[in-house]
Amino acid sequence: MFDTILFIFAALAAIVGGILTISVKNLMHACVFLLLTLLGVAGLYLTLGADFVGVIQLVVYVGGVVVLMVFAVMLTSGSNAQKVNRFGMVKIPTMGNFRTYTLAGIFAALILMSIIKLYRNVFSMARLEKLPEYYPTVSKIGHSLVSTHVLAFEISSVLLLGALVGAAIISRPKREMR
Amino acid sequence: MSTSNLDIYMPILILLIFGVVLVSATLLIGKLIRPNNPSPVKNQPYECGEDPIGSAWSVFNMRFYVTGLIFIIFDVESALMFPVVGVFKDLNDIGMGGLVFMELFLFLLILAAGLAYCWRKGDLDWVKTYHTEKGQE
Amino acid sequence: MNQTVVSYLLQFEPIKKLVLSLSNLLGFNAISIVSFLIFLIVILIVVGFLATVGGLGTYAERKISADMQARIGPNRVGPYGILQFLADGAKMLLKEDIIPTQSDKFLFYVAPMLCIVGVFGTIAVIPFSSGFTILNFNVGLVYLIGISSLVGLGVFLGGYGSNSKWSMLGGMRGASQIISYEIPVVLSSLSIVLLSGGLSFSALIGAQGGWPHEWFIFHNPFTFIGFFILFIGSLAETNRAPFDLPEAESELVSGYHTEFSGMRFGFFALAEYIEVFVVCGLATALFLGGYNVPMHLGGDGLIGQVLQVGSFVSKTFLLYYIVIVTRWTLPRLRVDQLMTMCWKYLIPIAMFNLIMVGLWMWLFDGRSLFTLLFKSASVASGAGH
Amino acid sequence: MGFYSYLVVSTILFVLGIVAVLARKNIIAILLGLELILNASALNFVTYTRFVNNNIDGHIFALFIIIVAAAEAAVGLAIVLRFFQIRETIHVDDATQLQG
Repeated sequence: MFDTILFIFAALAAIVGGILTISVKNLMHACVFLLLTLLGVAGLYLTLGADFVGVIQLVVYVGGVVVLMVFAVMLTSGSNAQKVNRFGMVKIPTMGNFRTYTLAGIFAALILMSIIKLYRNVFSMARLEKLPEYYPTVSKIGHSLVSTHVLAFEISSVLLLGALVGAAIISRPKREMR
Repeated sequence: MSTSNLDIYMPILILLIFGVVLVSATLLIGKLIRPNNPSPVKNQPYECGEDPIGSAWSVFNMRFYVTGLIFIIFDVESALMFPVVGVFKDLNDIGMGGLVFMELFLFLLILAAGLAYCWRKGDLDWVKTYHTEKGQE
Repeated sequence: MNQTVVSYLLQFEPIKKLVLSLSNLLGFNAISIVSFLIFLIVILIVVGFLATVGGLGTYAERKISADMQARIGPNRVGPYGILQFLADGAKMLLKEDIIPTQSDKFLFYVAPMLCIVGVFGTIAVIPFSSGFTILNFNVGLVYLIGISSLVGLGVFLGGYGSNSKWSMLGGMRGASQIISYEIPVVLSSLSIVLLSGGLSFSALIGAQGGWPHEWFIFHNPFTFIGFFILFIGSLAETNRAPFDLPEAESELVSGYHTEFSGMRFGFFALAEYIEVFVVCGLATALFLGGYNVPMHLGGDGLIGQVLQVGSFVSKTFLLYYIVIVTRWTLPRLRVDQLMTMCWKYLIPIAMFNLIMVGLWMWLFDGRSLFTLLFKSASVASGAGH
Repeated sequence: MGFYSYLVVSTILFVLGIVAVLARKNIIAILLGLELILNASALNFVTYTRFVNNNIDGHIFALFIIIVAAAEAAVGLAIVLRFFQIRETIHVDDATQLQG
């Protein structure tokens, strides 16, 4: 019974957070609701028996990505928040208006239809007869990260190095700019 | 007789909801018993008695972002290292310690290179010094 | 795998009988309901205990600082002023709740809540004893690190939501400080994970022993350094002096909670004092043997559990005392010194430590320095005979 | 809970992310939508691992998706901030330099 309760809480957090993320006008509030979504998705991972992925979701997203997003929102807000962009289209710039949401809604409906079409294959896929027991995943993940997936493990460090160097170069203030 | 599997997450959910409820309930109860006499001066942000000029939501210094940037890379790195480090002891017991140590060492070395790069280029300095061609400043 | 306080309590006959009779009464397996009730009761007890610890923490802080500065400190409410924190709590509840007009009302509500939720989330995995840990999660360490990062976000949003320059500066500093110092904490706890081979607190503590020479702090020279890195990082993560830049009284008025009054401020303070307990508990569990009792005194029974709780809590309180004394001993750092210390000293040292602990593990098969010394000594004395 | 309920949740998240990417004009809001999309895909991987083939690969895929998402957020936000420093705006319609 508790699995259902946990699922409902997590799914509600994810979906409500997602809807609010894409609909509120204030970007900082959108980040807070994104946090709610991420916590909900972490809860869904837990109900799926992926305990390690769930807590990594907490560490990386809640502790890292959301903080970074919030920093970026703060660093770009301020002076020209009310300015109209140079096409002079919208009153509150940057957060979308009725027209963009309508267009996006139509497009999303199209994508949804194609996804449902794709899911027809998924639904006919052979599934496990009996759901496996929950088991601790972290040692299995560790073993496969040093044996089967060792290349991905090492290359991800190169990816992170590239991201670090690239982002540091991009965000470094230019000398003449002060 | 033991608890079924997902029941172990009960305390986490209870505690999170408890935190939310505690804050909301206390603020709600407090609303009933505390005084409420707002005045325009009282509701100003505190700036040592001066009238505040402008909003505080202005553009901040970029270096906070650089800190966050380096942080997130290392955070992800540690997140990836947790399972590998967790099985190090098991693999060491069956004689694979050297291999795993080498993998870990390589992984850390590549990231240490990133840290060294940022250090060398001055991204870790809080007070940035800009070297001009003439060597001034 | 995941032991909980419920699975510990279910060893006892009366509770088993209760579950069985309740199942017969209701017609279905009542284990979930019983475990929910047990969890609720235990959580209420633990939260009450930690709230008292937090409250007494404010009292201890004022009393110890008074002692160090040859003052008397709080002495009116109750014997030796020990009930001062209750008076403070009542006062905070009765204070007017001032929300500045320019501020962001939503964030003003969310920020204290994030701090409280982040700290309460960590309570679930604090290892008080082998039986009375609420949840011995098999990735407990990562969970603790992850959920406690909500506090940093709460600090930042509190500073941002106030729309006051002081708060903004404090929140900015707080967030960047908390996230920066998370790295050395994680790296030095990784070296302990390396030695113990598990991410749950029972594995981390079970790899240590009751006597000091079996603790991980004295396992080898690198873990000895690692303890201090973790402790410094924990101080910085909880915004304690000498790292209390986010709320630096003498420069930023009161930092990120300048605009918060009454109970909202109270939540920030409560979260901070409970978090100090949590990080001291983390340091105890990782390096100081956790709940281990020397010679396994008391066995696995209820007495043993009480002794284990005593062992854990007394070590944690010792660290808590050190944290408070540190606050009143050291001057505050500057921001650039803070960042230099984190990125140029602690993180390289912690990475070096991690590699060296891995090397130690590989070369000596995870035997501690004392084991090696005893062995060589016994070999030498054996050769002497 | 069943297989379908997870798929429904992840589909909703994915569509919400698509809507955010298309409807919002703020680059950071678009990045928030991207995070939703990445989360939905990672959730699908873990769901398949649990219900279709019980091996650990789905978890590893989710792990790497999270990692790549973090790296993407770091670099993306750095670009946004640089763009903001140059053009003083984060409106996506103002990013027209590459038009030639």
